[in-house]
Amino acid sequence: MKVLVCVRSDLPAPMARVDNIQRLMEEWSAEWAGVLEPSCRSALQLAKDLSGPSGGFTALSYGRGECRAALEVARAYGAVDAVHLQSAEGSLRHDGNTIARALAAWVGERSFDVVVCGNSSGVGPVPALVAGHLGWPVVTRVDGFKKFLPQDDSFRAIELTQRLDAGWKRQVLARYPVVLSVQSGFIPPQYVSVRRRKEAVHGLASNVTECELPVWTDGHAPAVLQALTPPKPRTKRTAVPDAKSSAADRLKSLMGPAATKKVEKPKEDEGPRVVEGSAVELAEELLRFLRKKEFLSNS
Amino acid sequence: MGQFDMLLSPAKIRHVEVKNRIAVTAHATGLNPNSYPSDKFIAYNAEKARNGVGLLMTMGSGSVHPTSPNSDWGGIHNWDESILPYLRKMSEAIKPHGAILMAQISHRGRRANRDVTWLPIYAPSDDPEPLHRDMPHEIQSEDVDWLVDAYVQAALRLKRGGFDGAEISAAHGHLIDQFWSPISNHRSDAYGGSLENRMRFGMQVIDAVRDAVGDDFLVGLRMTGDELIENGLTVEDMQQIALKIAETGKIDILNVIGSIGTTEYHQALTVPSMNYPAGIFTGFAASIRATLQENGFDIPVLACGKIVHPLQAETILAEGQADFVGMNRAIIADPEMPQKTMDGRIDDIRLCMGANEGCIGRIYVGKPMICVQNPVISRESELIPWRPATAQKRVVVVGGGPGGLEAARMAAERGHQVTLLEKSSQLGGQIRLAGKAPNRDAYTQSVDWLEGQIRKLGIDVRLGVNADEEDILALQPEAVIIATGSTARRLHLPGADAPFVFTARDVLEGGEDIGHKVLFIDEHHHQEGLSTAEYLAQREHEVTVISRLWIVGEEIDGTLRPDLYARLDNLGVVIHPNVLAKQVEADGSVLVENYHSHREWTMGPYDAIVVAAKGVANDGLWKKLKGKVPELHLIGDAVAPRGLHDALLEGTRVARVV
Amino acid sequence: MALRIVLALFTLVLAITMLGLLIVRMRPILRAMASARQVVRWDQPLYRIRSTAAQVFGHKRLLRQRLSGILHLFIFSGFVVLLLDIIETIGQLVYPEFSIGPVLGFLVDCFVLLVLAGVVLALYQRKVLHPKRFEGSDEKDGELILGMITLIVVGIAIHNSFFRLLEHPVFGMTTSADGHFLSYLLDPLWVRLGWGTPMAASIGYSVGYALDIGTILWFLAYLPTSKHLHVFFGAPAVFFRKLGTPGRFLPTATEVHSSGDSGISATRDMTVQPIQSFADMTWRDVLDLFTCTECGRCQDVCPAHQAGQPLSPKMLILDLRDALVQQTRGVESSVVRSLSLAGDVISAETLWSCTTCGACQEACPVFIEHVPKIVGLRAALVERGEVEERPQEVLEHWGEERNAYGKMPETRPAWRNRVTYHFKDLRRESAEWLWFVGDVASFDNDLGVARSVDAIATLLGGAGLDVGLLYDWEGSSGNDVLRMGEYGLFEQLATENMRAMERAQFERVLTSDPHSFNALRNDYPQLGFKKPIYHYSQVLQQLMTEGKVAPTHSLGIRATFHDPCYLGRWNQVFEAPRDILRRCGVDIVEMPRSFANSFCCGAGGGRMWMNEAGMKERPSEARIREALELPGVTHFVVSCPKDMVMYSAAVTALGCQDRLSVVDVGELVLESTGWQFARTSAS
Amino acid sequence: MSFDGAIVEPTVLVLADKSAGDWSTVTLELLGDAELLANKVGWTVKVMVFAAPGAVRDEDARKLAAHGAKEVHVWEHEKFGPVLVPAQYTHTLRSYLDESMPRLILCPSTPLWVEGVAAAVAPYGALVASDCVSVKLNVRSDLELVRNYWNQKTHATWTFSGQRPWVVCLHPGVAGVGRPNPALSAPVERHQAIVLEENVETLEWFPPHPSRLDLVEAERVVAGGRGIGGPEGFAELTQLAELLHAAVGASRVAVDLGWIPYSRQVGQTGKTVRPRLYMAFGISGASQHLDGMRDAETVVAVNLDKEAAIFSVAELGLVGDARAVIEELVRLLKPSERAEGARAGAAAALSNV
Repeated sequence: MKVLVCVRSDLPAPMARVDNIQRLMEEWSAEWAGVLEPSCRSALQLAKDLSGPSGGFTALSYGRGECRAALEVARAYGAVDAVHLQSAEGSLRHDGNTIARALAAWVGERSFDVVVCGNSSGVGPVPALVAGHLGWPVVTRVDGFKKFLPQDDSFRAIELTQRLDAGWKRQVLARYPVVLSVQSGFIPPQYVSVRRRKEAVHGLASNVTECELPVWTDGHAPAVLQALTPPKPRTKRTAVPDAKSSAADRLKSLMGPAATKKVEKPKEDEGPRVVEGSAVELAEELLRFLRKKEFLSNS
Repeated sequence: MGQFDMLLSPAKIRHVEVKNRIAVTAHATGLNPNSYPSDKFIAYNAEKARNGVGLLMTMGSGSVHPTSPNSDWGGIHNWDESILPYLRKMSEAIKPHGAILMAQISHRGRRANRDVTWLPIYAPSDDPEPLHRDMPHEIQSEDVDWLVDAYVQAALRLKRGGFDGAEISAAHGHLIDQFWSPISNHRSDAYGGSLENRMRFGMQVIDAVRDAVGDDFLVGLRMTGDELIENGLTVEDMQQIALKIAETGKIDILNVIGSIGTTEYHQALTVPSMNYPAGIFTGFAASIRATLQENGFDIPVLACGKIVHPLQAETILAEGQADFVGMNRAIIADPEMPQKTMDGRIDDIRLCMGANEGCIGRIYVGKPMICVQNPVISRESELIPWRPATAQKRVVVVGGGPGGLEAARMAAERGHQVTLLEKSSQLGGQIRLAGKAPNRDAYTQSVDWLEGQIRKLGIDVRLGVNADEEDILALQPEAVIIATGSTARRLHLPGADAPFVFTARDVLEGGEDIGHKVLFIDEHHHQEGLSTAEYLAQREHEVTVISRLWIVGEEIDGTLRPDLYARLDNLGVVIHPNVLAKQVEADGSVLVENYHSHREWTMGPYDAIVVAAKGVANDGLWKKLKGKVPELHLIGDAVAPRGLHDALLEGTRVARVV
Repeated sequence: MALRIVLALFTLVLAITMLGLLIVRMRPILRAMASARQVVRWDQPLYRIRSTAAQVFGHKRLLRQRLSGILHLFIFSGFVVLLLDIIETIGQLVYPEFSIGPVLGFLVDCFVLLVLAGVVLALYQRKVLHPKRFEGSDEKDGELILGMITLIVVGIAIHNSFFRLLEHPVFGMTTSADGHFLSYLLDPLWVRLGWGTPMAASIGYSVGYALDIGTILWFLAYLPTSKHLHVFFGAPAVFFRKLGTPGRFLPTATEVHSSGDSGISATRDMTVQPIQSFADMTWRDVLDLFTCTECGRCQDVCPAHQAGQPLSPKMLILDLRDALVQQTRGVESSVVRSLSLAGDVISAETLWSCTTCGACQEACPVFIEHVPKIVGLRAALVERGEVEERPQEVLEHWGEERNAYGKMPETRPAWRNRVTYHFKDLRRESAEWLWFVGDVASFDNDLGVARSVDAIATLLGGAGLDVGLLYDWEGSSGNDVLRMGEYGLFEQLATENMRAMERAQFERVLTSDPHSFNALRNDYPQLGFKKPIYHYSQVLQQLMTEGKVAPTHSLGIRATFHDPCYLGRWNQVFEAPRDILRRCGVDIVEMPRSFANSFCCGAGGGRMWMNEAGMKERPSEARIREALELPGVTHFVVSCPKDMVMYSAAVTALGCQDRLSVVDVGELVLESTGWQFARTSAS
Repeated sequence: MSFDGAIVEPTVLVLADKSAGDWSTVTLELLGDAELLANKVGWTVKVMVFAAPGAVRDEDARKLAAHGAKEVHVWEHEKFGPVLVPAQYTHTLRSYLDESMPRLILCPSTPLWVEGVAAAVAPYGALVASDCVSVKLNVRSDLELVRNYWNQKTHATWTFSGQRPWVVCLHPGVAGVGRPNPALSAPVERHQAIVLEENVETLEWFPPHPSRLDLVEAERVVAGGRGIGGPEGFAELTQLAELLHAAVGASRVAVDLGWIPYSRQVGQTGKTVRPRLYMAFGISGASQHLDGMRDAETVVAVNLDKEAAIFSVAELGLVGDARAVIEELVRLLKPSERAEGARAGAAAALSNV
């Protein structure tokens, strides 16, 4: 089985602040090596497991210089080939479509059986877009693989477990060629020691293949990154009193039910609250709270 | 730290970066007797900046013109050049602490009080302000220029004084709001009628101020989110107004509050007390922010109105209801709140309970502000420089009410070895009882905080100890602080010893079988009176209140009284002012008289008579201990039955000298 | 004559066989040592000789456990006597008139009795007392040896007594006074029994002779497969032990000198090697395996073992020894070959249980070095990538953010905001002292840690010490990293710290964390770092001596002091913290386990960041219980931020906050000076 | 308008999510945004639903209409069980796009939709943006999106222009649900979906179980400590977790006592979680535990000790016996027998697939 794993670089988690990212885009993108994006570590582990003790796999990255760290780790995990799709700009400036198209174009010219991609939060579109461009099926959120089936030419497939919504899982039989995506932590990765990293670096200099990232020129305007800003939460459509009702009613709705009720009610407003009572009362209080916070439906 | 990621993150207003989202909005303080920023006022603001407030707005209703004087409530006059040295002094004292400093500029229009400068007051139309009823002069089109110029000059003075920005007030029924609002604008010229016309004056002010101050100075606008008054502006109107203002590109931050200061009720509502839900107005800020964002405007919005807890503030920010949170009263109650939030010491924060009787309530009646639960506020020079004790003493505090708790806390902070004796099974004294009255539960936060601090300090607290002279001497104290509080006072009326006559404290303590039909004699005039009446009414009693005063519950804070009246009315409570009880008859009827004419008549009969009156000092123990211990102090109600603030103040004062 | 010839022949044949066997059995062991990595331990030869003498003849460490020390001394002394006896016995075989003289003869018999007494005591200990430390030891081996010793000394008594009966009739000698007083007691017995005839005495003599010399020879051949190899290896093990501060992990220049390379950095990689196979061990490590006496003292003091974790230092050594023996015996089945030392022979759980506290090494009478082996084996796991999820995350944080907590490096000095004293910025200014704060003190949100850092800062500030910080230039010292076996990462961290310290201008280093103290003091110098390093307790002691920190009132409390492993045992700093406590008027009550025998809190060697599932009792809680036993002690004094974290948690877990408070030395000093934190306001 | 020959319809297609009985909050949030955009430029809001036959009733569709849907298309197939799989709807979506290409597709930014929709739209060269916070049309009628980057620590503004179809995946919970207008209605069309499983074939289904749910990614965690009294307490806690669709976590003490495996430990020496809801039962809140969960959005704690540190981070603190409260909760939340039967039936149906 020929396995390709797509890796990319990232900022160390505590550094992921907007000022660092902006600096990264403007100042360091050529030299900055980055660290391996965590889900790619799981992807590498899966690629390693899939290709078995004897077989090697290929690691592919894209962008400017920032993927050096990712390729180093890939080598330390046992990637025999390290390929880097070079682009004039850092990978941050590309949208998922451009990247997916470029990866698919590169993969399409070669004969891989399995392409493994990391997908940090499970909502990155790139792995699925790559599959879509290649016309391959995609198995997302893989969290383990069971066994190889006899690899005769007529039936080439692997058994995988896939995570679904709401805690469901399924086991699937996936035929090659196929794109797999993993989230970080789904496949527990091995530790790569500094020494192993360093040895991989020695090997890397001579082993990385640089390719030009194909630019998507089909006459359509691309997606453009306009700005990176600190988070500015969007305003929720909060329920404010209906402007059409009378002032007294508007006020009443602001006051909540407590204003008109005769019996005293514990206040439910000021931050943390500690309540005492019997187990039944507490349980009911808790359910009320969960409903208020929309963790439970009101039925 | 992740808990307050948004609250503590920096944000930009125009060209200026603010270090966090904690804001203090401009508010009155009553601290400026000459209407120039006093040293006390500057220190008060600097303390906020030092404790980490990011955006500090000051000078509530800072007046731009002599036709809108402020000295009746200790406000600032930004009328002429004479204020400049004070402004510079202020910015020099505050800005080094890293806060962004803005000040409010406003003309109060018909809300102004003529009897300071004895100039006529001005308004869009000749309707008087319902609150004080002074007749205004209708603004003529030729008046607009000098009015606008007053705003401009005031803003320029701020700029020259080293401030980062000015906030134009268009809230609280001030002049710009008066033009906007159909309740005060009945004009038919270019300044009345359509929304565009009604907005014209405000737009002229905004344009002129921005043109004058240039691009490197912040200009904010304070506005209501809904006037919440019949025929007034609604949130939909305000969304439109906000959009039109945003389109000018001249305003850098919108500060959204609710209500309008036009009636007693609405004036109270602008500073929502413990009677209102926390964050009552943030929905308005959110609606306006959403409208702005949907239309592509990126102006930061500040929400305010009973934002008391950092977690509450964080939620408001995280849900995108606002970009900044105004936490005035929260920071009055605990100036260190921002710093404690940064340090993650949330349970050390003294939470504002919305009592209002120290801050805004006193300002409305022309007195300088204090904080009912934090005795340090506005006594910074007296109480902040405290010293550790030179010699550790064995201090015994008798009484676990607020005064005793504060005395014990402070004495222990200073290094004394403190023993606190409390008769009942819990700490907090009468405040716990007061908290049982409807809508008064927040009042107990004051003693909750003290109790928490006392536990952290590891003070030896002994509950259920009804200490007598021997008990105390057995502890070999070097100092004794008596904080034994007060007992309920029974009225000296003929027949008042009948079994159906109760005190308000009897009612709140519960356990008494009180009849259905109740005559409530309010001789307390503070919350213990009417709140106990409400307590009874909530429990289906038929309640009639008599008071010899013509403002029933006169000592209740002006910002808590209107909605208390409203609730009592909803509960069917009948209130008779000017009525004095003379004699209780055996059948439950009461002989009363008109307090002014002395005309007598009989009310009732009633099933029960409840009397609320000031307490009786409980100082027996103090008298017994006199001369028997090296140091003996008497504080709080045991000196003379008063209130929470007096007890705390005396407690902290005495603990600083033992 | 015939008797002597028969016995001589017997001796000769037996000697050749047994010595042959000895050589055959010893060779693989020696070969294993020869093929192991070299480390040179010839420095300070005179001191080595002196201390070896003290340990071997003085039983310095052995006597820490009274009973077994004494019985061993009895038996051991018998071995010395054995030499005299062999000389005499063999001498008499050649020339019957030979004698060691009456004085020595008297001695021999005295020692025969002593040895017998020792054997009796040993049996009493093994059979009656049966201490837990023997669990897992080869008890049969021990008993067999005791039997052999008994045979030998009994043999001595027998042949000596029969020799006297043979002197005149068989050897034709005049009876001499040889000092063997036991013979005077036994001879009448033999005569009474009718064994006084020359024939019977010859038989008796032969039996005694065979018991003595025969057992000795048998013993020799038996030794290489027994724990009693320490008879040979014990003294060399003591002699070739690591000298200098015990806490040093990296080899010194002299230790690696002869490996042929010139520069240290070039050879360091070779000398600190993950132990993947026995070839990766040093010869000293191999020696240790065969020196182990299975006494179990290490197991007795091991915090991991007491906590119910799978580690026993004794079993670790024995399991390694057995694996090595299997390999040397040529059991070269592919199964044995494919077993990895770390993982198969010694399980990963066992290896990760170690807190690297060093109590085992401290207890070991033959100076076995357990910790380097455990760390070397951990390193093998690390290189293979077999690290548990949680520590893996922490290692990655160390690699990326240079702290265990995964916080932004810039936030390292954030604790500083709590104190008013201004520390110089060594990135720009120079100062006399560098305060190397360490990870835990900088980042942990434990309230006690914050309190203690504040106290130290206030004291340093108040004393007017010229102190600077490295701010974000500081990274984890790597002490735990090195001991988790991630050598490459340690090197990376140490190099970066040293580069920062080279760029900064300061005279000496002050550390508040014994772990950083250890790394900077002992391991960094091997990489070329030269500045003097102090623990803050030493600095406070000095400041108090100079009167710059002056207690104004006596605290008058009873407290116990916990020696941190990396301050006490590994660096021999015991007195400074105690001295300053006494100066503050603290009445120190020592716990039963104190000074070098201190008991680890359980956080060292990276344990702080590992899974604690399955622990019967956390070491920290056991320690707190120990302190609770002390009458009237109200304070548990620590001098290490990790201790603060662990013991605060333990006190909470045991619910004894009101009886015992965990405080830092610095806090108490501060309290006694009456200096206050600059509190900002009263509200 | 046309795109590479295909006709681009002036519509916004909203992919509706109906996994847990009712429309998910994000579906209604999407409709709010769709309506806002559509009103601006005169597009039609169409809703597409994938569901098992009969799972979407007409009154369900009415609710969508009340939030702004103009047409509701329900694609049904027996293989759409209680949980939808991305690959199952890809073909249907692709064949729908072949016929009618909307200008904009809006879907929830969850793995279910992002990966399935991306695979379907890739051949059309669509511009795809996931993890979006807001979406609006700017003055040039280009699409302006704000996206979450790095765990919501950064926002990025992107613009989409040109003729290619646009796909925007909206982060759940940021927009909020607007006020419904019950007067509105929309026609419902039902279609037969196409499910192809030739390349990826399901062998076995595993229903959710609290002890298998990944703690780190769980939206809700119920955790137990010493206060729940033993392994039996954890059995009950697991039951509660099942009812609340939460993962089970534990404090270090509980793990040390062997009541639950280490993999469930939350804290400095365990896992660091950041769920939307964290419920701590009988956990006192040692700092080492708080370290692992202080980033949870909403914390609820039940503990006997009023002074427990956990209450300092809890939005709601309940002082009482954790075990008893758990029992009560399980009793109150347990669905009636009938609902239980339906649930079992659904599971059985799935295992037959």
